[in-house]
Amino acid sequence: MNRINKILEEKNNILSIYFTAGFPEIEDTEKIILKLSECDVDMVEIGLPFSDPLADGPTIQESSTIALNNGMNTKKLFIQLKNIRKKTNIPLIIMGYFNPILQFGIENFCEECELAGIDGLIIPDLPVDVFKENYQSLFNKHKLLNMFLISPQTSDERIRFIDKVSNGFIYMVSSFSITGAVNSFGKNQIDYFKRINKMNLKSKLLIGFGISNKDTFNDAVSYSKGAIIGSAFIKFLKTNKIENIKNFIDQIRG
Amino acid sequence: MNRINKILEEKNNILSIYFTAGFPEIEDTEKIILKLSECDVDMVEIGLPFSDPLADGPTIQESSTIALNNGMNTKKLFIQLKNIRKKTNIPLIIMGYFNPILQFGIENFCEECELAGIDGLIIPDLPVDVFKENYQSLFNKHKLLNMFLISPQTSDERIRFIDKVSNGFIYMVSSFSITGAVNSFGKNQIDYFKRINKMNLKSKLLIGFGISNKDTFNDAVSYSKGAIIGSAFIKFLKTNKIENIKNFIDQIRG
Amino acid sequence: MSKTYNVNEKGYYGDFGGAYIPEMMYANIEELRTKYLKICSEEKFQKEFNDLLKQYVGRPTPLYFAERLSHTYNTKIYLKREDLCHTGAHKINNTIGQILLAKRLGKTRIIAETGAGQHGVATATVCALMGIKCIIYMGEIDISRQAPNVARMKMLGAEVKPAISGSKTLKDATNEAIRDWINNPIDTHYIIGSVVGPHPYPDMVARFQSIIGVEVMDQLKKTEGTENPDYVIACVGGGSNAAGLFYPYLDNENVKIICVEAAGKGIDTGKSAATSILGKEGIIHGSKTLLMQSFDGQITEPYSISAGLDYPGVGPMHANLFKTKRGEFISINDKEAMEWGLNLSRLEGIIPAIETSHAFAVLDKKKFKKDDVLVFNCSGRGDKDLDTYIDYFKL
Amino acid sequence: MSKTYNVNEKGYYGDFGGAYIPEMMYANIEELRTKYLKICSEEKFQKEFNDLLKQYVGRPTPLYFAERLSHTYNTKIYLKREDLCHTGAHKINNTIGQILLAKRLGKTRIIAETGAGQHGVATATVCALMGIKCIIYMGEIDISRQAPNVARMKMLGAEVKPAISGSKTLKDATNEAIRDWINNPIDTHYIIGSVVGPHPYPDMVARFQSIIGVEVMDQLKKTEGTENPDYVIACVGGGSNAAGLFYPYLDNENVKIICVEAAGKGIDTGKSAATSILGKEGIIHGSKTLLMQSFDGQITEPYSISAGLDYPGVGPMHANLFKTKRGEFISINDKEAMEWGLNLSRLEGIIPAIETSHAFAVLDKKKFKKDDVLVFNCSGRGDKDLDTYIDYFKL
Ligand SMILES: Cc1ncc(COP(=O)(O)O)c(C=O)c1O
Ligand SMILES: Cc1ncc(COP(=O)(O)O)c(C=O)c1O
Repeated sequence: MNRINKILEEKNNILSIYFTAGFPEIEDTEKIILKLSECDVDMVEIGLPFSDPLADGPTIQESSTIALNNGMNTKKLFIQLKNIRKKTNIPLIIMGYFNPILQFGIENFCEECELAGIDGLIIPDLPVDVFKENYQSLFNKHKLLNMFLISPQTSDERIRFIDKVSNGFIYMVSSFSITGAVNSFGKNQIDYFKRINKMNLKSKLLIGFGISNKDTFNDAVSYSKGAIIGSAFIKFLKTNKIENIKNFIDQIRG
Repeated sequence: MNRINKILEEKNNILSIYFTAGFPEIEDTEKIILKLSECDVDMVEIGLPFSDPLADGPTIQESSTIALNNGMNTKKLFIQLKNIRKKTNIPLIIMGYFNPILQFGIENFCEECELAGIDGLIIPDLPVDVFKENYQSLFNKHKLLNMFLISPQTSDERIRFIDKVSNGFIYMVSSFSITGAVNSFGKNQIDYFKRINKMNLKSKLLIGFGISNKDTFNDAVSYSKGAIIGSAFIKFLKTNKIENIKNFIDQIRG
Repeated sequence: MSKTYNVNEKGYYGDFGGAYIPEMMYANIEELRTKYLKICSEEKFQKEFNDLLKQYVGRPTPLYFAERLSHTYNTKIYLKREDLCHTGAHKINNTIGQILLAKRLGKTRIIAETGAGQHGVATATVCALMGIKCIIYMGEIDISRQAPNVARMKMLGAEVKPAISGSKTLKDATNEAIRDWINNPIDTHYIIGSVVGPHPYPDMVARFQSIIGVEVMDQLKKTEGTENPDYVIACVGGGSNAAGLFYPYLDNENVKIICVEAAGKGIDTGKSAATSILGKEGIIHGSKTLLMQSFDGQITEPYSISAGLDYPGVGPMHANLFKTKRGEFISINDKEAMEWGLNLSRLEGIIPAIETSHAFAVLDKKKFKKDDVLVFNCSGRGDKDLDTYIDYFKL
Repeated sequence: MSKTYNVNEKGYYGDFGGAYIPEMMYANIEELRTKYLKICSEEKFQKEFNDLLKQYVGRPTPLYFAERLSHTYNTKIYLKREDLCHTGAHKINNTIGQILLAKRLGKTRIIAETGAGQHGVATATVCALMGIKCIIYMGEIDISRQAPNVARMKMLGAEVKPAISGSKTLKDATNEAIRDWINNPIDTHYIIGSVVGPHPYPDMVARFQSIIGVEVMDQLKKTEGTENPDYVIACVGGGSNAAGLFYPYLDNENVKIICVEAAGKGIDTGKSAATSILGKEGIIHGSKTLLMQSFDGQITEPYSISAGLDYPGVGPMHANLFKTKRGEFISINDKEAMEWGLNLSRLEGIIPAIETSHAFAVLDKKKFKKDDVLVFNCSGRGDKDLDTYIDYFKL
């Protein structure tokens, strides 16, 4: 069974951490993943940096620019990941925009993922319909889960469709907000979490976007299997040493 | 007999000098006229300064601006002129644009001219037709001659008309040139002088515009009764004392 | 013939007009006077003129019903969109006409004066179109406050000569242009930019601009069922955009005429260009008309924030409209005009020239009835004035 | 159905197009996709759209026969005068359409990206016209090189937000606008300014712009006796002015299509925006198309002296025209384009936008026959570019 599905079955209050590969330094990818594995973290999303990350906020965009300037690219990332997979069993997800994947060659990309022990992908600008029609069998062949996003705007009908196509978790975008940390959820968001929960989907839900601290994490996991933290972690990395990542995690799990 | 007509009958090689009243200093009008009378000058044209002297070049425009800034105006000029007339018998012509005269009141203006012993007027922007229809009898009443301009563009027919209306001299504009000194006349100008001479007009001709030195003066008077010097004299006044005006005149008369 | 507010055969509008010019200009003016009507009425001229207005200038310009503005002021407001003309103002209607005339007169060199630069650009444009040499006189102050238009004239290949005398604005540029013409009477045609100057200029320019009013009649007929609005309203610098709009309505007293002048910093401040109120009868640039002048007839330096209204005289047609009370004259100060520049931008998405903004300010000065049909001449667009707007509003 | 170069029911032009968008945009795009054709074909919409194009924008724009240019190049050259549109370029045809659509979708807030500022001004204009809040994203570099347009947007009441990421030009402004939309999916409509972005934008914008080509057919019929020129020629940034002109001719292969791209400092200099030559297939701003990118799919920072062509992608319609060879693609460098800005000014009295200048430079690249009828899209006027022209030519 895929590592992601295993975690989803076994655990509650899942904490998934996003960071951008090659940030702050090109060789930090491994250090960060291994450090996260040592802490109370259940899953890692590795951002494949992109020049035009239009679904992300300024924090992640900035980290992507730095990573690209550091020389990060798809080939290099796979080399790093193959090493990393030898040292940890934590579920690994690559989050990347579609264009770099296309240029790498999508079959190539899936093969490399499999070789590197990647468990799943999040490709924000690859719509579920296109995925289903063109790429699902390829992903299946390489034992890759593909995670889809839903937002408060997503219709029930479409959520059901996504749920059907989905074989990993559904990434529930918390708000009308591109990634970026907030302090607490509002009524609209809570209502939305409740609405989705009532739908009794087969897929597990993880909530992302805007989770930054213990409060928002706890809120999120009370309506889902777990939560994803990105911008807040990137911000942490900007001013803290990798050795101290535990402080960040402890403060969330607290 | 009007002083202008007397000179025109009695003399050849007439030298008429133009200057702007109130330039360089407001009280210079008298000094300049008296000085000119003492020299070998036959007629004086007194410029009534105007803000927008569109038939004049930059030298005269500049002198007009200075005169206006010095406080020169129509009333003040007449006060000066009444004094001056007591001291000299030289023919005096006022050259002024039509608007200041209109504002003074044209009847008033003619009356004042008569009282000040002015012999004639040159009003460049009062066309002969308008003059004949509206003002000729008024001028006659006040014993004022009105001098008209002709240019190389003026048709023979119109020259004959002007000649008929004219009771002083005809001011022959030497060239396609607003006032401003030149060094010698070209073939076109000479041809034009010859053409006009052949017309056998009843009016005497004086040539003006562009006369600056002995050569151009001599050329001019060989085709006419005399010549008018303006810009060159103003330029002289800018850098020379009024007492030395004789030097300027001598250099012309040579 | 009944009373008319149009020109008579002698070149006068009532007491105003005529040709008070130095003899050195006589031949040129006389040539124009005797030929302009004949040339302009030739079928070939008409066709060429109308084709260029259509194909090149973009006529007819729309008569746009301004819904939000009408709603705000509870009356019916139409804008005649001269701002959409090629080069951005009504000025080109006249320069197209005059360049065709100049060609027929065999002229190979064009001169013009300009204030806001719109007429300079319009002249440089038609000269480029015809491949004719072009010299534009422009006051030194205007050169600096209308920089975009100076740049445009240069792009178009015209030479821009600064007028450095007097107030260094439109009046002085006009003096310089006249001097140039006196010096170059044979090969040169002088394209005057407004309904000013000696006869036949005011009538000639008014005729070329009359296309504005003629189109309005046609357009209004379609939307309102009548050719006649209750009011025609325009700003007046020299008066050409106003003359163009008013032309077909001059003798139809059911159509009320409003002329809007620039009060500058205020009528009583000595910094104004409100000729009808501050002016007296006199002669300026060859025409008997109203002009701002000192007690002894020196022409006053006018002031307005808009370079195109910064002129101490007014066309003789307008002087007569004022004297006979056929037209109502309203003066608008800099502040009111600037605010209307912003108002029109925000309400209708149209950034007007500052000249044009003056006209709209009438809406705050006068009460109109709900059913009144108002036609404003939207004489030009504000692109040339952006710096002034931005500075003024600290945008 | 026979082969078509127009969009298919799935939103593709051949291999290009589609909607590669984050789920957060899905609801908005889907709403558009399912409603745009229906809304746009409603009689009331059509009437409102056409009335505004006529009364407000000033359509039809002339199809001007450029006599001196034709004579110089010994071929028949027509200019479709989009430069005469209100706000100075073709961009407003699209914004008028989209604002009417946005109103029908109940949106109360408009966002847009802009490069040259023309689309920003056109958007700010229609928002002012309708009284709707407007936010414009513009690259920081473009803000400084297109200052007059920034000033105009502010006059019109729009908020101009600088995009400070990446190359700080059009691509980054587009990213920012998309982010805004993701954050404000309910009340906001995003008015994209060219035939780029996810389906249905390319088709929607092309349809709104198709008025250009439709008018040309009608106008050419009157002057040449046929609706079909031999060539239709336009510059291509995103491709909207080109799409508008080509639209009715897409499937008529007797009419040859020429797309002119910006070579910047030269194809091989790394400072270029010639997407068809330098680009590879990929995804940009939600569309599968040709785009300039590194070997590993990072989008390249493009370069052109003209802000409106400074985009690393091209619309999917054009990518397909290129791949199928239906269109000929020619790239023109900065110098050639700038010189054509001056050429057109001096030969025809029309100062073109620098974007537009690129199109005309084709005349020096390709020999046309004496009887060939060429229609150039004169997509915009050069007022916004005066500073660049003046600097470049030291005028
Ligand atoms: C847009 C605009 N409106 C009005 C004027 C004033 O001139 P006129 O009164 O001749 O229309 C100008 C002059 O430059 C102008 O540019
Ligand atoms: C005048 C003009 N032409 C062309 C373009 C390029 O855009 P498109 O290729 O969408 O027509 C622009 C863009 O701003 C423009 O302003």
